[in-house]
Amino acid sequence: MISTSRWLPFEKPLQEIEEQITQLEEYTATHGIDRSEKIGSMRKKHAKLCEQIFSNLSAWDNTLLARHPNRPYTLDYLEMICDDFIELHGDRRFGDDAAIVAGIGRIDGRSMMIIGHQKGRDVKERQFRNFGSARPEGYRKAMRLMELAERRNLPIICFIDTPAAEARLEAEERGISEAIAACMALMSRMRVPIIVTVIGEGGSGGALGIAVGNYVTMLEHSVYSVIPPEGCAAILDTFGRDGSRGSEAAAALKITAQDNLAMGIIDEVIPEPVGGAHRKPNETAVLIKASILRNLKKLQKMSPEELAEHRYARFRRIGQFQE
Amino acid sequence: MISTSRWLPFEKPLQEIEEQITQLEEYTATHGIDRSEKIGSMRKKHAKLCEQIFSNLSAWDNTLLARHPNRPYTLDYLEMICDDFIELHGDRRFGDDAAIVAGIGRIDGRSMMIIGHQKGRDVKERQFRNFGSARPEGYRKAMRLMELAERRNLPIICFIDTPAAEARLEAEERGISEAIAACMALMSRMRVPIIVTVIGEGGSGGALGIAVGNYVTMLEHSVYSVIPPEGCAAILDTFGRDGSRGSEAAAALKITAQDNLAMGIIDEVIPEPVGGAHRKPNETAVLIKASILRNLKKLQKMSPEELAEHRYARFRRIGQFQE
Amino acid sequence: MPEAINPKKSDEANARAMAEIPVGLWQKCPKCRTMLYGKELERNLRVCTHCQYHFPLSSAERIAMFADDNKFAEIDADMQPCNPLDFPGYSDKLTRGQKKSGQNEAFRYGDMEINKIPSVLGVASFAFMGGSMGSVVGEKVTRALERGAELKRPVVLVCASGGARMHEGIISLMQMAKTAAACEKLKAAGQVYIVVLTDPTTAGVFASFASLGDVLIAEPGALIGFAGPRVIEQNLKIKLPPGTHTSEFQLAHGMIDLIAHRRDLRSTVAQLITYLTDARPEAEAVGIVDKE
Amino acid sequence: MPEAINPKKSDEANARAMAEIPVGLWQKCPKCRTMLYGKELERNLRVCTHCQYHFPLSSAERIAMFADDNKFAEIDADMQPCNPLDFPGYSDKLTRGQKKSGQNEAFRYGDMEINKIPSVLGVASFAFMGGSMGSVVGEKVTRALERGAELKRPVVLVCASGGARMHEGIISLMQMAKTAAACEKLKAAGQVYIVVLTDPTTAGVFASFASLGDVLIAEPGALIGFAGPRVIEQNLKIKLPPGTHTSEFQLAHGMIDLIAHRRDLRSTVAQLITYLTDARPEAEAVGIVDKE
Ligand SMILES: [Zn+2]
Ligand SMILES: [Zn+2]
Repeated sequence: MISTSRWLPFEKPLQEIEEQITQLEEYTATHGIDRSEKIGSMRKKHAKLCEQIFSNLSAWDNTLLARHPNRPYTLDYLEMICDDFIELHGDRRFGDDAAIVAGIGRIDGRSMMIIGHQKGRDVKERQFRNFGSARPEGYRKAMRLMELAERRNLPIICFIDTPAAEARLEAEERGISEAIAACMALMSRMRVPIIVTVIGEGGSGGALGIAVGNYVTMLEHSVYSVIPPEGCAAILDTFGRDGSRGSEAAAALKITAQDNLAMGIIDEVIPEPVGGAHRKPNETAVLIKASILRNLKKLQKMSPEELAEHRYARFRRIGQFQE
Repeated sequence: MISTSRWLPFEKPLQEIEEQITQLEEYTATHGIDRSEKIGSMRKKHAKLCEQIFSNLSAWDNTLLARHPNRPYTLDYLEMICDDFIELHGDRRFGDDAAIVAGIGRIDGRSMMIIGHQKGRDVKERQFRNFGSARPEGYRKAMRLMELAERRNLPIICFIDTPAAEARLEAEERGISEAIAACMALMSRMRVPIIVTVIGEGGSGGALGIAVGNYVTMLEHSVYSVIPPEGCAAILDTFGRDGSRGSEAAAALKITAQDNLAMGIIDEVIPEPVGGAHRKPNETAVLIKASILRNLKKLQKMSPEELAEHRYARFRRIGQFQE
Repeated sequence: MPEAINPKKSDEANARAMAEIPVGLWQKCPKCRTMLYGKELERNLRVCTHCQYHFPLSSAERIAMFADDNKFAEIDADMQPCNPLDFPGYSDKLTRGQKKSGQNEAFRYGDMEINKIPSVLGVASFAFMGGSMGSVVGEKVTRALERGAELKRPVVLVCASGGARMHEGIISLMQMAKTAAACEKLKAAGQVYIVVLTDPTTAGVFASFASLGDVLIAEPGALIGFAGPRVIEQNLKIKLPPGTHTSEFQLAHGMIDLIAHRRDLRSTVAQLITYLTDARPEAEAVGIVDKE
Repeated sequence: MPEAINPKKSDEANARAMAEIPVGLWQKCPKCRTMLYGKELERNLRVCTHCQYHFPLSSAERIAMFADDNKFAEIDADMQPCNPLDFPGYSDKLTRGQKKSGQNEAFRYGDMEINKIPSVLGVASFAFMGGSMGSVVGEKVTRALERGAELKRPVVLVCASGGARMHEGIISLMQMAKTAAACEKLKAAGQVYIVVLTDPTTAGVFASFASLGDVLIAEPGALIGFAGPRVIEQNLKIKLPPGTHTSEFQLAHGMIDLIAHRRDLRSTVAQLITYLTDARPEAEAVGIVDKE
């Protein structure tokens, strides 16, 4: 039975049915009168409705899903995907950014350098993870470990899940712009396979900073955008400079996995179980792992030079104009 | 006429004669009686004495000379050696360390990457230059510009003049150890010529951090030591753990240019004008420039690979043990 | 200084070139509010004679500033933006931007000689939609950098931008990775890349190609940063100390190499390029390329 | 976790090896002052059972900790220090250090297998003149790293040192550059370099080869830093906050990768080496060397 503590607006109909089912079950239990037939039919109804709702989600619905507090985060997936994971810390310059986790993981008995944004579950961890907003140290830690990965010929696997890079003054003082730019530049010339998966929020430069891969994939309900829809709505006349019109901006910005696939920004959409990744984390992890291994297999046919050229060409192509 | 505001202990005899000469000159001026003959002979005497004193300086005397407040600093020499110098700033990570200056200089019509410690003259500048004690940012700025130099095939010229690297907590927090280590490691594999000149204090790791050259030279009265003599005296029983016995430690540590040459630590001693560099900065600068160009000529015969191998081998040799 | 370099000459060249651009008789300095006489302002390279505020320059003025004798062979001038997302209102914005700036887009690039050294010059126009980077800007910046790599020439990019152009959505974001990769290609070719940061350079542009120069030079008092201070104050409901996100702030924090007054800008760039190119027989470049 | 890795086994191996080393019946923990029974302390890998203070280990104990079945082929064991500066009192100090430690110098290195992977292991002995780096330590560290580069093997260096050995003056300082260069050589050969920082690792050692590992692992509560806190407080006449210059402090400031309790140290190093070596056909290493 699907269950989740927090309901999103578009899940309202599901919520009602689930509550009714619960009532019927309690009734059965307390009065000993069998309503299992009714329950069974309602379950079918629920499944059908769920199917319908999640196959017709708007860009905004997906934005909310991508930010769902129960959605699995990088470390949740590593737990399910990796045989083992040794987290490594520090940029050797200033600090260790908990908003980006990195280390050597074993997937399918093979070593990989794994790097991903990390959000927090409870209030305390959210603070500690800076809500998944990476600071310069995070990108510099990533760069240090990517260079180790290249030297040891380890594939680099990145998980993207951030609202945006940290923009506070401390981040500015330590060069958040330089850190993002340098990390993208480094990734562009890496001589090992790089596979990127957007698992939640693909938030502008903060996401792209560790997302320059040979293959970039997105989970079905994740989003990838140049700016948060609310932010876009708040500054454009088109949306009356009204931050509450984020849903319109979300549609206009074309931020869903399908949109990104259609525009050739990503190479693959990884389907999520009906109801979203947070309802069936394990199933989702299995699909992510399969996608990574499948794409890795393709990339392993390439030489180090070909890998770098392939990645460069992949991003070089992007852009629409008339000559 | 030699003149300097500050007198070192061993200069006492010179001071007396100079004062006498001044008196005689005033006497001549005021009473109109010609004492020029006497003055002339005293000048000869002065010159002779100066010759004697400065050809028999102790390690401690040289330490004091190397720290002499009037001794020319890196920027003073650049002023005299370079046709032009464009200082570049910043480590692109955290800050710009004024204790290490770096930039592109033109020497003899040729471009070079010049990097050196910088001390301050007056109280305010001393503070600003952190007394020549470099922080992590200084070494990281140096590394950034060395990599540019390598890409553009510019020789790297380093001037060493520091009591020691900064050890305060802020420096520790930002990895002063890593910065020094990484800079030495980088220099060891540079594919361009690197020429190092110790112009004043060669203070332990803070000095060596930018002193890994194909050729290392020292000004006649500069010093190069693993630890400040006073510090050594203060912690060793040999000197009664008495910091005031620095002169004995200085002798024991063999820190003079001649000592370092004898031990094969440096390749050349650049003579200073009688009385020390601070008495004739221009003459000293001419000699430094000549030395740099002479050594550069030798290195230019080598290929990039040979340059790296030559530098590696140079430091690889150093060490005495029995097998 | 080698005699080839002559800042005076360059400034005259600038002045000449700028004299050709008509301006109002009087202009008020937005910083110190002084009324400035147009011609005098031109003579002073559009820098306020009282408070040294650097007025924005047109791409033509920037080109005149750097290119020897204002000789500039523009490339891809006809490249036109489109509306890939069919984003509401974008097409009109583009038309207005083109009218306002007299350019097809917010960035121009081409070949020049500076101090007689063949180089690639790219200049942004803040006047065109805040110099924001969409497909055209990203493509042109990338081509400028790739041209430098192919022809083994230095590249000078003069930046002025509010960041990525959100009307092209994710496509504009991707221009950050595309241009950053091109910077790496130029480096791999052993070439020199000089960035000139002008008011303002922020967000997606500062966080990509504008931060990756071998030498970063800023005009005084320019707004430079990831998120502008106003954005931060609004989003975080905090008050920032004065002077953050400026050229001076970035210099103090080690992010840029120099601040150059507009009067010295050309000579500084010319010297850097001269000094960084003379030493190196281009045969060597190959060696470096293999190395990367 | 691949079955080859078995921390339990390794710990037994350690315990076995350590049991062979005779110690006093009772020892007092310098940190929490608890009296600890010798055998129990041994079984706990010489970690205080009350406050987790990590007692210093001998080089033999360190070797037993990392080398499979305590098999270690030491190299250059006979290398002897001399007194190049004829430094007063140094020769006697050396003799005493050799008596006290039963070793010729403060560093030992040789071949081992860890988790069946042929590797180079080097261990410092703080017992010998505070593990300070003179010619012999510098030479052995360099040879250990060069051996890894030549034979294409991972290198594990266990550090414990007060820094450069001032009795060898400038010669000891130069060992910093020599060892740092050797680290670069190992990297250029594409090999893995793991550093284990133990109490204390400071000054000239932390500022050279000890900071240049691909992975830096520290034992808990170790003193790690450039200048020790006492030195700073004396020289600058200031009071430092508690907890600076420790493993935990360095981790918080991004300078080290991990802190591993002694019980997990071997398995952590073994896993890292296994994971970092399996992926890579050594043919590839050549490719990387050319690249450097
Ligand atoms: Zn004004
Ligand atoms: Zn205890």
